[in-house]
Amino acid sequence: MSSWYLLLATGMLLTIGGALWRVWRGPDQADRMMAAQLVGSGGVATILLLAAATQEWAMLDVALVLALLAALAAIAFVKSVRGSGRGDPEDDAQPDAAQADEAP
Amino acid sequence: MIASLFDLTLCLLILAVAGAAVFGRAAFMAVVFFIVYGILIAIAWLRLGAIDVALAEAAIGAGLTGVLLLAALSRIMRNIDAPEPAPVLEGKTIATGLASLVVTALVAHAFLTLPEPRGLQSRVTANLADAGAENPVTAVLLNFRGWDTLLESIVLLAALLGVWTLARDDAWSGRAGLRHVTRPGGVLAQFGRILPPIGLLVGIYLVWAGSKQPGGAFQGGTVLAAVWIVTIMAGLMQAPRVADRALRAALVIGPVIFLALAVAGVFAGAFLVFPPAHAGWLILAVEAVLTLSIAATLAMLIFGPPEGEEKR
Amino acid sequence: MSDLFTIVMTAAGLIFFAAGTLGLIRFPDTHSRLHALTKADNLGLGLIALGLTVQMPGLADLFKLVLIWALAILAAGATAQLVARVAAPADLGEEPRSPTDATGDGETRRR
Amino acid sequence: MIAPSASLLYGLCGAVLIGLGLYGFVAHRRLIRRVLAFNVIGSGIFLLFGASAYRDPAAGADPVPQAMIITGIVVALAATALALALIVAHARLAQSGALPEDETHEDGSEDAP
Repeated sequence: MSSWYLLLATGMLLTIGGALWRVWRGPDQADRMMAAQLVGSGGVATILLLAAATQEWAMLDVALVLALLAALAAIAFVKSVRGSGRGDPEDDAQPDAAQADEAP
Repeated sequence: MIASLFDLTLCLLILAVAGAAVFGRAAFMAVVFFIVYGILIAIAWLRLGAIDVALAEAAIGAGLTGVLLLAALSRIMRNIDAPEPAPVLEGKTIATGLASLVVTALVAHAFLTLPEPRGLQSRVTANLADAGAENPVTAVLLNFRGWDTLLESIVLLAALLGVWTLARDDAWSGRAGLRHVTRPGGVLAQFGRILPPIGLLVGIYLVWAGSKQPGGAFQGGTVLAAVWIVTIMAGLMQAPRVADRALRAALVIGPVIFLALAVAGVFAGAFLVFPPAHAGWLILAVEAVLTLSIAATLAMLIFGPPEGEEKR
Repeated sequence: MSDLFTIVMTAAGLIFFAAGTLGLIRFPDTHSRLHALTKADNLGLGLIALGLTVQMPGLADLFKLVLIWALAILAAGATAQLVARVAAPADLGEEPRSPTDATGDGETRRR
Repeated sequence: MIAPSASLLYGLCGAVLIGLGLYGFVAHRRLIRRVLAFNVIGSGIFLLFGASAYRDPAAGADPVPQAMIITGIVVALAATALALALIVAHARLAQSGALPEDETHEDGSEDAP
């Protein structure tokens, strides 16, 4: 069984490699960020498989932390991409999202 | 054999990602690659039998560093009009490349010719019973090499003071970082409500479990800091004023209590020595206050200096 | 028997991940990529976690496994919606919300 | 063929990371890129250190290097935060993302002899 898990984990690494290609190519910043998100959930899956392969179940805590913080970078991204970096990307009405903010 | 295949693939991915973070043309892309890099390095630590380190790397490398870099990048770019220049300094690339290759070769040579390992595992195991923690890494951090941890918590404070000195005079004593706003009931606000309770639980669990299994004050503190950051970015809470007394108490309580116990140890034998009979609960107490201080310090480091109300 | 279940489920999970990555690479525009991605990786991770449930040594670990999956879904759902908001608007004749590139590395958003 | 040990692979990986980071640290003019490169050097050193602590898998990973690496990771984050805060302040005051001696390059012009 252990070999099976490691084989699958290697397969997961290959799909992560595919996502990395999208991070490199873009073309949009959103593309890069979402591809990084896929690497995050792929990483969680890889850790689950490694935990099963080694029967070292304390590794689940690492997957837990990774899954918990997976959204952190994406939230920082959507906040920083527009306005002064403190608004809500969903809110177009507030002055923060206005372009005046980006004028020098 | 399959294990080696996995390790080799992971090493190649790590090198590719690091290469993209260093050579990639756009700064944003380099930052995204660096976030990904943290995730892969955390997996590498699992393969090196270091689950404690993997936890720290997952929380810091893949979590907090990304927030820090993305926020800093957008603030820097807002102040620069020039388009992104060619990434490297002309005329120095070949010499730098050669020098880097030589350094790599020397480091690799040093690694390959290391003397036979005579690790400290046996000595740590022999003294573990007196350490007050069953997890050897926690025992080393809080007891055997408590000096490192004590000084580190002070280094964190020093870094925060450095960041705070960068506040403009008129903004000083205000709230740290930006004042975030969100649309009530929006996705971000909802997410900011659901995640923190779970994160709080996970952070406390990591500290509590850290004396027996991987985990501890650093990992738990980082998770708690991340939870606080999410709450503030979701606009549900505001960052504290840097002059706030409760905040300042939270920042120093860990190092202060650790130092007090270290001095008290003089009466029991020597500086920074925990009497074995009481080491268990003493370490848990130190970890609890250290977690609080580490969480507060890391979060404040990420919020940055007070910026005052945005000028409109 | 339970090993067989694990093998089938984890393999299916990897296939979903691979499909999601393929979509990420092949699909022509940002929004369809986003769509393919979130579906595939949620399902992929879910299947791998489901396959591993029968291998868990205790209830606490089983609980952790479920929590990991729930957190991953929550994170993926929230970030997909938020990132879709800041991505270039799909071709609906809208003006782009932000003509300049806030992080300034010269990437204009495609319309 | 004898399969290479995990320690060997990750140790050499760490050595290459140190070289990669060093190159980026010297060659980049944008300060934020230098901070990234510096962090690559740092994690390369950590990886090398951690790999050398795992050369005898039968004995398990040595806890002392692990504890030192955890300390190092947290200090590296603090240093990165301070460096980035300085760079942001510099960008606000000087309207530039590079140091004055590299400034002429900001518009892409060549180095004056």
